Amino acid sequence: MRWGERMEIADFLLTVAVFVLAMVALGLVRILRGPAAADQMMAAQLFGTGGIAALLLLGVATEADAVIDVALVLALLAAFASVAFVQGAAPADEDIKEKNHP
Amino acid sequence: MSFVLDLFTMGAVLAGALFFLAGTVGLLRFPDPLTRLHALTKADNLGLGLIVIGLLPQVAWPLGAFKLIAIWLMALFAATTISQLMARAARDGEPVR
Amino acid sequence: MISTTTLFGLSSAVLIGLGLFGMIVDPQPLRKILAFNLLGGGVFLLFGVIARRGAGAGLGGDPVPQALVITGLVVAFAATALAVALLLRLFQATGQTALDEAPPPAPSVDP
Amino acid sequence: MTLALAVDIGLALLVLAVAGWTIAVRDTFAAVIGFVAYGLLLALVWVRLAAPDVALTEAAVGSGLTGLLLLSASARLRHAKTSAAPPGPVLQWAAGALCILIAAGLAALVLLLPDPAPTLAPAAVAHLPATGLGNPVTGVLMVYRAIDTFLESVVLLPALLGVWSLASEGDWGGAPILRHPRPDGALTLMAQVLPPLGIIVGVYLCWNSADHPGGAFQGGAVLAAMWVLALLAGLVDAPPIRQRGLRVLLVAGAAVLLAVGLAGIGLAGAFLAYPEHYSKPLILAIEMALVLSIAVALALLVAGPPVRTPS
Repeated sequence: MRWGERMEIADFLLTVAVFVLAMVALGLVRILRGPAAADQMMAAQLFGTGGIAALLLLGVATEADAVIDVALVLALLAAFASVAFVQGAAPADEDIKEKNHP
Repeated sequence: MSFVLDLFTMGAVLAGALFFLAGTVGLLRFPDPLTRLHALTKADNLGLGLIVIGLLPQVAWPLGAFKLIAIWLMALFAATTISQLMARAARDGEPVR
Repeated sequence: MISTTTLFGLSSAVLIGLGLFGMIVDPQPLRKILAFNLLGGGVFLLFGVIARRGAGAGLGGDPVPQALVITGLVVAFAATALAVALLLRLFQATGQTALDEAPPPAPSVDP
Repeated sequence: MTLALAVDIGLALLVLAVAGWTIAVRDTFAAVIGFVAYGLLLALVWVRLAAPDVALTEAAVGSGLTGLLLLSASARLRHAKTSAAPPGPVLQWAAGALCILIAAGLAALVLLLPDPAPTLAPAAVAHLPATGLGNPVTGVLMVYRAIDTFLESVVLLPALLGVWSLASEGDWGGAPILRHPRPDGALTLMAQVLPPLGIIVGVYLCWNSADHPGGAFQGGAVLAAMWVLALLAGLVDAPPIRQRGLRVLLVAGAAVLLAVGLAGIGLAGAFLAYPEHYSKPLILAIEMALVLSIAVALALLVAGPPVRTPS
């Protein structure tokens, strides 16, 4: 009885994981169309959050506790690439100025 | 008891999934970068939050639950900051590409 | 019915092909570095598939290829960092990023 | 288990779509964003392949650090002239045919893999109790193939020397600059709040690696990312590369590993053999030294050559 219930909830969580992945895939469409670099980065952020959510769902569904650690690292570093994006969006010429006039 | 908890999980996770749906729809349909940013950050962070809340009864207590909440807080914090930075970048004009 | 390992194994073959194509065809060095990393991801994935097929003795996969991939990822990062630094220096020195063209005539003469 | 298979098929399609887009898209900046997403998806695939240790490495190194490196490089090269023309159609078709051929060959290889797959898993498990470890991947990295780990911790140093050697002549011995051109409140806040958490996670990944997924590489990558974040926000300055303490820190991991390895010749009869009953504390000591060296080396690899003239 307990076992059957466990399977049910696991199946449910896997289904939601597929759904979230599908949403992420739709975000891909925005990357493909996105006129602005900011749009592409937003889609990448959706990838990050959706990836973490799918990972947690998969991990709990398959009772793989280590997955939570992976999600922890992803959450920590998802912000990281976005910082680089904002750095990219700013004019890079100032680096060179700083170099020439220390 | 566990049946009630499972029901709670299903409800919260389903609600979270709906927020992901809303976020993606907003990302696809809204007209300009700032509104899309609004849709994305509101929705996907609430979505992740609800999924995390839903999963809480299913993981080992207390370390697993603690980590789950930490994941959500970190994602929330990072997304908040990044939205600020991205919105500023979007306002100040797009990078020349 | 296709199995998980076969599925990801076939994916890794496609990824390797894609990465190689990008490395050969794209003229920009940064894109070549990118394609190289994409190819690397495919190769590592193939290792992962082989590791997963070797599941046994209570393990989800053979730990030896998995450990190899971990070291490989870090080495790939180091190589990428070196390549990027070389490319940025080339750009700084010559103002362009092309590899195979003659350097611009005037600035190449050292005072 | 068809539902799990549906997850895998969806994941595989997504990875292939993102990879194809990364190669095909015209804009380099967009391609790099695609690559970051690709790394993230690969981390999910590694979880599906029951390799959480690799998933951690992929998330931290493959997607995080490499993504940052390539994104900032593409931003700096945005104004570069793309003078080189793509190869002509004949060459493109030839390259395409070659790549399809190679992919098809690999696919055939995958389909023809021997069915009782050869595996070292039983051997790895059989000797694990003697090492005092519970995580077989750590066992492989630190015991069975410790020589590989040693060589790898060494190989980071020539790469770093290569990056440093690209400095202009006057800048040698100076410090790299990684500061954001326009640091502002939001970035500063993030660089103040995230690193304390990240340091906990990094140390946890390393300290816990004896029995759980993680290790010096994953922990080091997370620590490196946190340092780079603080550098980007301008909260701290990168140290000048001539600084002695920095160089000691860089070689500490390899040095400790080498010292323990040499001691093993006398105490346990072989290079890199651990004396019985002491293996676990020794491995932890090595990992603690390694995690610091790896963190510093990875962060400095991201920071690039020194550009500030030594004062």
